[in-house]
Amino acid sequence: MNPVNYLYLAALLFTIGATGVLIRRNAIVVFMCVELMLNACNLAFVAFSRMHGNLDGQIIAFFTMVVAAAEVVVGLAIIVSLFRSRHSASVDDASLMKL
Amino acid sequence: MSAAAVHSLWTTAADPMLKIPAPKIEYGQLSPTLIVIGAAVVGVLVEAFVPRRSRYYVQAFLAVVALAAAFAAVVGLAAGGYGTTKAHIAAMGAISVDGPALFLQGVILLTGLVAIFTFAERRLDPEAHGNRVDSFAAQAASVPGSDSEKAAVKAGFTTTEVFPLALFAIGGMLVFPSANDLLTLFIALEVFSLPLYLLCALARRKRLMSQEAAVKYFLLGAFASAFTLFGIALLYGYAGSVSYGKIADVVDGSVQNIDPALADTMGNDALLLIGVAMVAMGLLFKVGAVPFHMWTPDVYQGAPTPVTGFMAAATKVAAFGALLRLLYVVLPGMRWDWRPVMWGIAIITMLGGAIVAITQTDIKRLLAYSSIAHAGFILAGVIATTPDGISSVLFYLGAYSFVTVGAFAVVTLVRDAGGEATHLSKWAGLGRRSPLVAAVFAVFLLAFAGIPLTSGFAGKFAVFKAAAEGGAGALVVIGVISSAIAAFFYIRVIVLMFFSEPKADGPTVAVPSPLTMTTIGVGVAVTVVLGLAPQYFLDLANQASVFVR
Amino acid sequence: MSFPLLTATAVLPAVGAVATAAVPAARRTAAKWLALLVSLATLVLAAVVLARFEPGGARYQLTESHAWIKEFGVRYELGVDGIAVALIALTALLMPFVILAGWHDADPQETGSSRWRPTQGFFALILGVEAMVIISFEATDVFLFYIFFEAMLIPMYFLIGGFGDRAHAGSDEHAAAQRSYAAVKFLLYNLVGGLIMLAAVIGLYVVAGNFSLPEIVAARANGSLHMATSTERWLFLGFFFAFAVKAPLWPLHTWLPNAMGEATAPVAVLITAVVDKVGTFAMLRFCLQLFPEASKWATPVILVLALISIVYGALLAVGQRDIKRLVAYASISHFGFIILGIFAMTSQGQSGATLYMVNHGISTAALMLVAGFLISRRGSRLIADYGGVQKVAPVLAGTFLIGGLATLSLPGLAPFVSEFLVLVGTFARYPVVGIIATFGIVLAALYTLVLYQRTMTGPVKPEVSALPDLRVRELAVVVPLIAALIFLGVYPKPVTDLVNPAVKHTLSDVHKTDPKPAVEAAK
Amino acid sequence: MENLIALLVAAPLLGAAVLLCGGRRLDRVGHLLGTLLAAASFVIGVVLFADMLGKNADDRTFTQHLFSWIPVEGFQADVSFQLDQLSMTFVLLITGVGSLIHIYSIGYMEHDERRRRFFGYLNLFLAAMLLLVLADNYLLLYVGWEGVGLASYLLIGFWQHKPSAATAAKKAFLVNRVGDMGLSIAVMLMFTTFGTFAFGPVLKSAEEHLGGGATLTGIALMLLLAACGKSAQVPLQSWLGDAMEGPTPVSALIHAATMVTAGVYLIVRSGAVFNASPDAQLVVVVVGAVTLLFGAIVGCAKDDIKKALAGSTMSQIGYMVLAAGLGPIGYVFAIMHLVTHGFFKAGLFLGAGSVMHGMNDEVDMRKYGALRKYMPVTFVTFGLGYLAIIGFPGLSGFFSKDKIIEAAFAKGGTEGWILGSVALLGAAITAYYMTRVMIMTFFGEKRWQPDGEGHEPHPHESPKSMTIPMIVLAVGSVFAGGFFSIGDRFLHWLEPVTEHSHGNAPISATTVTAATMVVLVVGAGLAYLQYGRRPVPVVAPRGSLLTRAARRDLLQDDFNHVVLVRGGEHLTRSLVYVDHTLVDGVVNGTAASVGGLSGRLRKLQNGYARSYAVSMFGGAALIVAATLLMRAV
Repeated sequence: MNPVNYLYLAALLFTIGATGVLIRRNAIVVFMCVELMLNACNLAFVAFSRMHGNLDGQIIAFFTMVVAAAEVVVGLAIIVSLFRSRHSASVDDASLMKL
Repeated sequence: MSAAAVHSLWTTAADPMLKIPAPKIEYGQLSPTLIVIGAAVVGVLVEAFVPRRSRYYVQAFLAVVALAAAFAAVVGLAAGGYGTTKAHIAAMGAISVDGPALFLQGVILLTGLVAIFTFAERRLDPEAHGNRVDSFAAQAASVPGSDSEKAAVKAGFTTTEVFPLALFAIGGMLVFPSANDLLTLFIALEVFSLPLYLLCALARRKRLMSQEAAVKYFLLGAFASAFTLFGIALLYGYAGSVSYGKIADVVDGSVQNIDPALADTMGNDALLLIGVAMVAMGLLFKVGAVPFHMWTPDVYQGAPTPVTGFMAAATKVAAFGALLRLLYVVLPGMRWDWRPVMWGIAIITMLGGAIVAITQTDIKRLLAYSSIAHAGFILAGVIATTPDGISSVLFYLGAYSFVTVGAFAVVTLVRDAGGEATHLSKWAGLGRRSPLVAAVFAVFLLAFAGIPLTSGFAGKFAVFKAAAEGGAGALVVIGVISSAIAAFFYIRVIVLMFFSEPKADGPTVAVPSPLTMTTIGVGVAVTVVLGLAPQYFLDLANQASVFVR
Repeated sequence: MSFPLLTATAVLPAVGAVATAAVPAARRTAAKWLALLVSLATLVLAAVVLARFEPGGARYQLTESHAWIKEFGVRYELGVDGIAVALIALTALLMPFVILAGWHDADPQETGSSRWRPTQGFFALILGVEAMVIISFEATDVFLFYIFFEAMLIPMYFLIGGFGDRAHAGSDEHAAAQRSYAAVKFLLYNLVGGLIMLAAVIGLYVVAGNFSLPEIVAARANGSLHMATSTERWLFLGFFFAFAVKAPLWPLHTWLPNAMGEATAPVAVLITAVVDKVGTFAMLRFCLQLFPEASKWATPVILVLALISIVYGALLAVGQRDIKRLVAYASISHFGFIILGIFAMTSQGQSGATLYMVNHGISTAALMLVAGFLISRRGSRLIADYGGVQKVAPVLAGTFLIGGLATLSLPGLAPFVSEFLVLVGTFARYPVVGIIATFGIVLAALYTLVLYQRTMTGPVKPEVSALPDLRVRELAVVVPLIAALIFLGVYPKPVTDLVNPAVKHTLSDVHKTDPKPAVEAAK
Repeated sequence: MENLIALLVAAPLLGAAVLLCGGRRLDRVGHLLGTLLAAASFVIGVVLFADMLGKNADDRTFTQHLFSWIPVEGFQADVSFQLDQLSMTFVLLITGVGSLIHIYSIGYMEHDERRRRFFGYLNLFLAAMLLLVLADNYLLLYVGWEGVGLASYLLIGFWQHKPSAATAAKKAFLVNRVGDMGLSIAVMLMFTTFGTFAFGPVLKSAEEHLGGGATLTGIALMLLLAACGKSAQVPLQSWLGDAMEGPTPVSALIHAATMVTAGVYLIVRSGAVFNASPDAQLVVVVVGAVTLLFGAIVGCAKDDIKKALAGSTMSQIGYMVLAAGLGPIGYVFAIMHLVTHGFFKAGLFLGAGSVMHGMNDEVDMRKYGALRKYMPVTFVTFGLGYLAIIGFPGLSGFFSKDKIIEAAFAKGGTEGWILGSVALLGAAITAYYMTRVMIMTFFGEKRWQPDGEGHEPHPHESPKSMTIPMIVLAVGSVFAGGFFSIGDRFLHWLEPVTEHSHGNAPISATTVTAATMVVLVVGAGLAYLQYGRRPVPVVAPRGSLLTRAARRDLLQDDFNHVVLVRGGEHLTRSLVYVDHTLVDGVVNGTAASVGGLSGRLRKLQNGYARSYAVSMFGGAALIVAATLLMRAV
């Protein structure tokens, strides 16, 4: 099967993730959507790697996973602390600062 | 793609030892980064093993020493000619050691150093239970106003983790502008972003706002970096490599692709254009260019002021460094594609920042918008696509970062019962109450406004001149118009400080320790010196204005 | 190399400013005396410049040149021609009187308000302005000029906003609001002008590659530097706009009345008599020399604007109810004359314009300072609040009248010479314009005499019945100025001799020659 | 000898400087010093005169070059003097009458605490007036021209506490400024035409008709405008009446004898220019004729003795201008009438002043009457002046005015007839209003009553210091005319400067004289019938329309008020509004709109992270699209 289709899939996933970021209120979900976008990138990398016949893409995928993990650590820390002090994980509630 | 090719792929994968050569790392040339990262790691260990009482001192000392040493290393490298003649690409093509890299690393390190001083400042807030406190939460994990927090305060906890975090961030920033392939770029981006997200959340006062800032920064930052990453993926798909050099070759068309099987990806301009746009977006997000700027005011306002200062100065430097390298090393071949886009962004950034700033009522938000406007000015220099453009941007970044750190340091001084009094109305009559501080802040504001005899003017002149020479005359005109608009709100603050009556319940100006004094002093000194005799630094920027490729 | 006289002339007041600012708060009087001495010393240096300058000699004399910012092709280049010397002399001459007149303007206890107005700052700022003005008269490097042309806004801004006129109709709050409005208006107006000029300055660099006025002029003359017509026009407009704001030329004038109204009289003098002259001076030195063709191209429009300024300013002066605003509008009218003279492009016009700058400086100083003394006595700026003053304070009234007569350029007083030269110079090339401008002298008489009649004559108002006459300090301010007015009115030759060669140069730059008389007069 | 010329000016100038800067310590001697210096100037004048008489007619022109005043390229203005017969005549008149009036003022201003200043101003006036007549170029003349204007301003407004005085002074200066505009434009025209404005070359060129008729006409008309301003000729006459607010000696010296005649001097001095432009000359005679009647009519209606005299002054100067407009036929007579008028009109004013002095400064003639018993000297001198002005045979006025009327006829053609008859009519009216003044003041019943505070004026003769000058002037007004005319002394004296030509009179001189006599008798008779035969009502009767108009200066002031003053006020007010709302409004408006825009853009920053993400996403889409687009196009 033509690996280009994987690219289309990646793009689709990326778009879904982005849309999720835009429409979901819960910080956790939003964050998960970001993760989805990162994974879409991974898919793209791997697909390209396959097409180009070199390993860079696959290596980058590993890096991305690590980065994603790190982001989870930091992100969850922040979101949780926010949740604990506000008893809500809605990103819309967090709008003290505006204008 | 033929089965044989696939097979060959597998076999290569199966027999790595022959193919993958042992990487050769020029530790000497990477020493600045290594020192800082190393110190950061040590800092983590300090957190683990050194008793709480003495951590602050150890951490602060460690950070200062590390940054100083790293700066010394940068100077050493520059003196060793790595900025000019011996400039080359180190670490297997991951990191480039050249003029712009060293210059920006130097700026970042110095800015970081003076910023660290403000991190370490603990004379501004009144002592809590006999413990000197800094601007960071006693215990970030405890809920604001909760008993655990009170207990933490009583116990005199302090979040000394800020030092290693800052060091990590600086480490990432050092790599960011010198990254020579997209992967390193991305990693560096994350390495300096993540600690910043955390630092934003650590304010001692107004913790809700601080956390909110962190969340916003984090989510939007992650969102942006996802775009960047996808852009990288596309570029990789376009060029078959993430190394700047290789991509550039493909862009220039100097490599004809061999394998017709790859025709639909390799050298596919759609991939290139979309990828570039997305990567650029990630960087523009970091520099706070319209329309990717909206995080800036909220985060600047919510974050602890020392962090804001650090972020506003260092992040911009690093991000613009990376942007320059991307546009000048990777994409000179397609500047006719990106220049118009950058034009548009520069224009809306200059105007947008300046105009919205007019109606701001919070000094930190005001400075945030001013930083957006300045991003626009710098972009004008970036667009020049001439050596002068590079040097002018470098100079501007150097000048701007010190003014910024200094300005935010002054903001930390003006306090009332609720901590820093950042609402502009509180600043009324400050000049009457404490002339010196007001005068210093006025100097910074005038520098922001680009009044002659300040570094701001020299920088602005440099970038506008470069832009004009680069054929962007219209951009210069819009630039001067928006700096006229910008002048208005800087002046407004000065009017407020000097010409309006002090409020009865006005804020007091805390007397800082030598640490903050140094920060402010350095800021003023650099502002004035670069205003009166910029020649030396311009030369420096000039020599440093050649990218290695 | 010889002693850097020009630098010294500019640096001395700068140093003086720093020193004055450094005087401890308690020693207020010491600061005043220090400032006064510094200004006098500067006057001496200016006199030396005047003496060392040979009118017949090279175009730019006492030149100094050092590398400054290679990167921008900027050099620290100083040099003076006759025009610059005259204006430097004017500046240095006026300063001691400004300081003397403002002796008490910044005394906290005498202002009776808790306002933050340290005397030290006031006089330091005045000296700072003097330094910047002088150096911008001296600079022959466009960039150097621009730097100080812009930078001088800041001290002026603080002088206007920080030390307002105490005689104010409204409450303290209202006064403060008015004052900062005036200050901000002043700053923004001039800043916008300056920034637009910055664009032009950059453009000039892109075209010419350096900033040295003599070099660029020479290069343009020998054709080695070509400027496209459109480019030249744009650059000219950029420069001219800034200068027109500073001058100020209608319709860019509205900042002046606010600024002069709200500032204390000495500061108002500083604005109109000294700082604004930089604008007209720069038109003469930079606009005409750098962009001769564009200047000629723009002349018709500029002449019309100048005419409007003359008539409009005069008419508005008639309509004012506030003494200082009246003087401000009168100044607008006078600046119209100056600009008219400059762009008439005749030697009479331009010599007249230069002379006009000097004379207007002195006459406005005389009128404005006396008005300031009057206002400080009665505590009101409104004309309607006065009447019959000459009965109680004849000397004050007399000096005020002389100042007024100078303003309406009565023959025998200095302004007449310059005004007539401007008129003749204009008439020689543009008769109609000249005739219309002549109406200005009637209007000038109108607003001056109306002002005098309403304030000084008629029955004595009870509020003014106790006004003391001029004190010694005030006489020391006014008398020399009046003496200067009379001397320059009777014997302006020294100044004209100083100026004429420079004007010749300028005219040759724009390739213009005086129109010849229609016929050879019979002997 | 020449070098004395500067002293003529210097002496009174010194006086002015000393008296005005001297301060109170000079109060006691100030008036004496001032008089002394005026007299000194007169003496110098006499010495120069004697010296001049010693020379033969052609080299009677003295010049003195002091220094170069305004040298700018082609524009060379010098401070240098020229004293020829014409200037000499004026010098003697100015200094002579001037000194007398100084003396008179010693007495008149005795009780004024600002007498020192008064004398300072008088000296200033003398200096300026002498500068005016001695200058050898038009620009320097201009200095004197405005100088006398200033002096007149200061002196009219001398009693500044009186708003009327202050207003009158301002009015005088402003109206004069309009004239000065003409003079300065004339100078500019000369400069651009001839490259110079010195009398010598300009007049020479005019004689040779260089520069083109149109230009010369232009110059001439501009000079005429100046003359109208200074000499209160229609249409710029309105200030003279109000100028009577000044102390009477001032009215006598400045607004009767000397300054107001400067216009005539200017025209005669520039004779060559006018000769070269008949059109301009026509305008001049018209102005003269009109003013002649205008002033006379106004003079008939005024009850204020000074205003009546002012009207007469206006009309007499009308005669002079008329004469001057006739060209070479008239120049000499214009000047001659100017001199004689200087004597008798000054005398009349001093007389009026003396009357007022005796009547508590009452000026309304209807409150006078029968004063001849109380102040005989004044009566006699005033009477002689009266006879002189109406042109009683043998007295000054008779000769000078008669000559003008002749000259008017001699203009020839219809013009000649019209002008001549106008001049005659003027003579008749002159006789009428002067007789009226005479009768109302000195004859009939005493009509003065106690004033408000109830003290009745006690008319008395004035002190010697006042009467002596009056006597001297009376002598002058009796004999001057005869002295000048016997053997055409004055004609020959002035001819070298102004040249002279006898026109072709359609009617013989004797006829003219006879006609003059007739109209004189008629005019005086009418006045006698109206005022001598029946008592004069203390309150002025309503009078005919013309009378009422004449009382209001023939409504010319009302016209000015409505058109110029009101209009001007409206204009300025609306301009102030425009400046504030429009010019300034644009600026503030721009600022405001930027602010408003800022306020609106600010709303975008709504604090919701998701909307920020939207803008980022949109931005990303935008730049992607843009980049692709860039490649597409």
